[in-house]
Amino acid sequence: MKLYEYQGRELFLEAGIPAPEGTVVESVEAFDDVADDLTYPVVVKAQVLTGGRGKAGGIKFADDEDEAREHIEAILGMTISGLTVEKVDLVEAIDIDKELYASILVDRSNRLPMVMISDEGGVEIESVPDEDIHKMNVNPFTGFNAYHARQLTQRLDLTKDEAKQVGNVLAKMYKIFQERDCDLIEINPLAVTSNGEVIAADSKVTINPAAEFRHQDLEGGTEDIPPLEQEANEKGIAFVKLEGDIGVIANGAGLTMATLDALEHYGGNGGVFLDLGGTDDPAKVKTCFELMTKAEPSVIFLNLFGGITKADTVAEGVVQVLEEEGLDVPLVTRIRGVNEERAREMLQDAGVTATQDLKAAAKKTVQLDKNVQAGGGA
Amino acid sequence: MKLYEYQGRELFLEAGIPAPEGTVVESVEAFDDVADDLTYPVVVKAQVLTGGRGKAGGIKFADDEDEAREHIEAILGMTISGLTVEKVDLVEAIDIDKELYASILVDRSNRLPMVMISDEGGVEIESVPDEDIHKMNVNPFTGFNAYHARQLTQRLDLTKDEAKQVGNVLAKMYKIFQERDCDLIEINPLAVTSNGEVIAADSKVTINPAAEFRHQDLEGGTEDIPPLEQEANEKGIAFVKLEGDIGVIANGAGLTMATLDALEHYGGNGGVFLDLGGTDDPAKVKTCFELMTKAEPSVIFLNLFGGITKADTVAEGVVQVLEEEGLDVPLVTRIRGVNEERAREMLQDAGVTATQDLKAAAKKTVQLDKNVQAGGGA
Amino acid sequence: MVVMVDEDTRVIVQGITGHQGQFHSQAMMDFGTNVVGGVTPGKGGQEVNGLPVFDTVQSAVDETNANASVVFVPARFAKDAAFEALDAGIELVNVITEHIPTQDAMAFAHYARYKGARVLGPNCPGVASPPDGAKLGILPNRIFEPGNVGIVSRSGTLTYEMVGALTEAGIGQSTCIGIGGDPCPGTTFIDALEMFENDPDTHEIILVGEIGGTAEEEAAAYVTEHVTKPVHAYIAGRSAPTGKQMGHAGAIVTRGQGTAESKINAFKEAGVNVMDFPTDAPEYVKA
Amino acid sequence: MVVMVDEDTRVIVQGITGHQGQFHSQAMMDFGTNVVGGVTPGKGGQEVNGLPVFDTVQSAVDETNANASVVFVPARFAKDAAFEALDAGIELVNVITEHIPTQDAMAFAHYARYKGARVLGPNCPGVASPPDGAKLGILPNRIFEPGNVGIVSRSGTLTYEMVGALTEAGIGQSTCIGIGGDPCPGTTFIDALEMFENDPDTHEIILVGEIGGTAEEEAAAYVTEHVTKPVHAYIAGRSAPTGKQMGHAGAIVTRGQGTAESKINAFKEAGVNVMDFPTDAPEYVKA
Repeated sequence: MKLYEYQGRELFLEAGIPAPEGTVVESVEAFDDVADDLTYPVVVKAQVLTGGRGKAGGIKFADDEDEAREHIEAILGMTISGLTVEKVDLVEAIDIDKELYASILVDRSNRLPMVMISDEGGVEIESVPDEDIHKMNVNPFTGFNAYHARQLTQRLDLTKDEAKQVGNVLAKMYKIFQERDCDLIEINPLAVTSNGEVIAADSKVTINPAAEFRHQDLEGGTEDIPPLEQEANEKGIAFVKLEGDIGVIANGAGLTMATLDALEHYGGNGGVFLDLGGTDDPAKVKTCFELMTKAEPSVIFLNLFGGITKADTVAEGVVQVLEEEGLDVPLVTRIRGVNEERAREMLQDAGVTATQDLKAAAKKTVQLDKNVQAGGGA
Repeated sequence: MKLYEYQGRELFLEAGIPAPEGTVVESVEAFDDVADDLTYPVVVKAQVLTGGRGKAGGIKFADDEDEAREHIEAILGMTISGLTVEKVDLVEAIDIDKELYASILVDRSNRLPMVMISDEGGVEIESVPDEDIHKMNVNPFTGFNAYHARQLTQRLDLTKDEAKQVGNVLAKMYKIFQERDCDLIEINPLAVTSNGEVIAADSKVTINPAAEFRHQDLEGGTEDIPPLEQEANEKGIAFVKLEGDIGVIANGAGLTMATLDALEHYGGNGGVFLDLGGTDDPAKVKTCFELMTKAEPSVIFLNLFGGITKADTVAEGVVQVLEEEGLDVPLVTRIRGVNEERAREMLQDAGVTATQDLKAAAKKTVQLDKNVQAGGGA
Repeated sequence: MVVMVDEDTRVIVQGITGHQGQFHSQAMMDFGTNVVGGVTPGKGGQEVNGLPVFDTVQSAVDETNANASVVFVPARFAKDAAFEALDAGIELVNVITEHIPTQDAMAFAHYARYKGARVLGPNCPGVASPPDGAKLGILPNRIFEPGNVGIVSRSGTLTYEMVGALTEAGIGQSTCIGIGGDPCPGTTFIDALEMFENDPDTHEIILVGEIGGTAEEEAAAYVTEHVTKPVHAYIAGRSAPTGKQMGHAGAIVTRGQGTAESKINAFKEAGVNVMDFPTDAPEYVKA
Repeated sequence: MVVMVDEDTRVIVQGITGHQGQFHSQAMMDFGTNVVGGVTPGKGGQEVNGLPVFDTVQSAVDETNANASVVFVPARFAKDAAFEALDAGIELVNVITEHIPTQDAMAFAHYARYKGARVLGPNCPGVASPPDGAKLGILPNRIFEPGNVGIVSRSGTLTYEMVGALTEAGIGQSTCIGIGGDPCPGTTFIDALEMFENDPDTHEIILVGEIGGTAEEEAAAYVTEHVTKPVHAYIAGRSAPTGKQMGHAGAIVTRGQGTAESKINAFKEAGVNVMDFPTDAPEYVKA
């Protein structure tokens, strides 16, 4: 779950990280109600869960109320990276002298939180040379200590007082990171104002999805997830919409990826990643096919390896789908594992291609897709 | 630093550990001001930093205001284990069904906090057989978790709900233990009321002396420390008043103890443990002799091993003491280590017995003490 | 050297009274595993599949001398279960549960290191040693065959697929380790490579990776420096787009990091054979 | 086997610009120790006794390849200093500082265990290995003589006294370890006994204990089970009353536990010779 900038800002202020005061409005009318209370100039900032707001015109400086209103009118409803702006944050303008970058993320290599800091803030961190980014792991057994701050700030071009303030911000970021189960907490820019104050001028906070149950007070923003993915996720099914046309259903994330890779190998393009998972219930198979059908694939490729899940149980679900609702698109199946012969028989009896050979099935699927693309149908 | 029972109770209530409401008064007049607001019956509890209050008559039950006043009059000013009662705590009486014991202390063997719990509360824990006390370490890296509570409570004769409440109390005790740098936190009895509520009916909390700088909001009770020890402690000198008559000054706690042991070996009794510590400053030696003189020893035994501290520097301090103020009691010195010959010469020149032989010096000291005890003087 | 499990592994199942715990405790015993009991708080004294159930891991260890544990408890209780097992002296804690908060997973992985113990998982199928008839977790019994190929994998079904293909081709396995698809696994590729390299019964190694993170690149570097046995690899997710989490919590290409291309190149540079299809494994292994 | 320090020990001093740091960094070098630098935040770039001063332990390790550290920083900063050293990969952290909060001492002792490193102290004089000309801490240089007696002690001056007596009697020492007088030392008697038992250069062992805790009783049990070399012990505090802290934070008899009598009896049962006077050591050691 990603938090909007203003939500992150609120977490920062709660934790004692200096950040500008701000007001969130969702309409020009709402702005008019508060316009008198604001101190101008203000910055009008589109609240969307994506980067590149600045370039897209989603961040504007306003000297007075009228100018602010103009910008709010322009920004609300704007589309940035496919997302519609529904809220703007009006924050006090700060006089920035230096822009730093600070973040904490999960370092998968060391399986520890990692703090990153750089002099080169205000730009995408990917564009900053590695030697200008200073990194340090923080062990949860020690927490963030004074030496972390010393070591991280020692190579930055800061006054002693600024370094102290930055250390303080990092310590509080770490506290939020831990207490809020963050996957990422990023401040870019971490601004040093012309009078030497260190202020979080932006916020990017991602809560670990598996830990959301511990943070139900945070109403996270919905990310850029297509409705179909969201529907699948709510049903506990891993579903990803891709660029191509072929719908893949397999059991296990690794096998599903491998199946998409096999299609690509033969020149096909996956359109849906759908992990059936482990199941003993034909009804779940039905649900998966319903979701898949909504994605309007050109062909469906079911690749199954029966381990704990029995292949014939899945086949039973597929047969039910075919009998009860039918399928508008061709279905290719490749079945291995527990009760595979019986499963293949059931499918063949229902008129479905059923093989045990992954490559043959992949080739056939790609061929069928090409036929559809060529307008020939299945 | 030990906390008074009522201070511990306040920490408990802050942390969410159920405890009776209470009011502390230091005089009958103060009681009269609040007497109407109290709910009777109440328990009148002497606030002293020692055990055995009950037996000494420091805990009394009062059915009404008049009875409470009588008890307060009796208890205030009472002496318990040498301590004068200056405050009483008036707490709501609770209907106790079972008395448990719960504590967390520093387990030196494993260098970890250890939680102890027992069915056999309400008595001195030392009198409870070991098999009735259930113990478990808590690692600071994991903190106190549900399994600690399960494992500790599983052998207690409690209902499921009571066990859950006890687990909750233990978790909060651990939180206090950690956050407040406790050496000990003890609830005895941890009462189960007749309607199944678990309540901390007493409190014993000791803050680690070295960590007091982190807890300056806690005005700990002064323990039963003789004024002279307190004076020494404030000067950073380890000083312990003992039962006997011989004053021992040595450098290092181990050596000071060993010196007292040597005296005991020859039939003498130490009266003062004074650790000179490491010093380069004759003035510190003077301070030590001043403190020692106030303790009115029969003989003073200075046992010195010059390691980093130079023996002649200490001797210089001793000579100054003798020249400037003199000593009313005999002084025996035993000097080894850096510049020992020079130190012994300086002392001998000042008329002081100075040897390098620990046993001879100890024997001589004991002999001198016996002379004094026999009324013969030095 | 024993790779994680053998006939001296005495296993308890945490969450044994649940559906998964019941089913898989039996399946593990069917494989030959020495399952000695189970733990479900509040259900001590019951029996499951003839095994005693205890209220706490400590009681289970005291009574059965267990040294390994398989955790099936729900995600929000998994950290408690793993810490409990480690504090009770369990040496190998296999966490099957998925959707465990990343910080919980990091905490018990590091606590295991402190304890001198090992966590396998979370979100993993477990480990099976067919020659020893010992298995922890949920890997399907019938696909295995005793032999000399060591397999380590981030993916469950994909591994079963590969093991199935090997067995069908008459190629047996020494040990098969599923490290799990989460970003912070308790046991890593490198841990497994080290064990396989030191295990005289493992002659060749198959590594199954996928997109996300840099564990495969680190494994490739480790192979270059420390592994003398032949290593074959398969990487899933070559066709996966950036920024999309492909099922597993760990399978996501972010900020240009974690691409299949990078992993495949790293393995090729390390002299590791990289397969195009998971079913090709029998063609790569000499056996 | 090396007991803690030898000529390969490369030492940094944390708090080197303070009075103690300056004095003892020189004294350690005079003993022969390979002191390679020091750390004082904010004073990086300075020099003390010809040694480079760094702002952080990591910088010091990067530049000097230090593997041991002596901590002289004030008590309230000692936990930070110890964690910093351990995180920078220092393998032996000798904390001299006294009056460190017990929970801080516990935390860094256990963090060292997690890191596979060792803490010696807090509130301790350090360790000296006369045959190797290597010393950490504040033990006085001149009392030592190379030889084959290993000494481990909870008390500083008492140890100097004993070492001085041995040296005077012509009996040299292999290694002398001051574990410190706090209740939760990073290195224990048992750790030291294990090292001495495994050290071919240590022929006999002297243990100096005192009242408080049960470390001596545990050491006695360890001697019975694991130590084949002759062990001699001295226990301070036989005449100390219950409930009084005798100088050291750890030297207190509480609730009937930690008496000298209990410790002396435990040692006698373990076949350990118990001395009456610390100056008697030369009479007990064969040399």
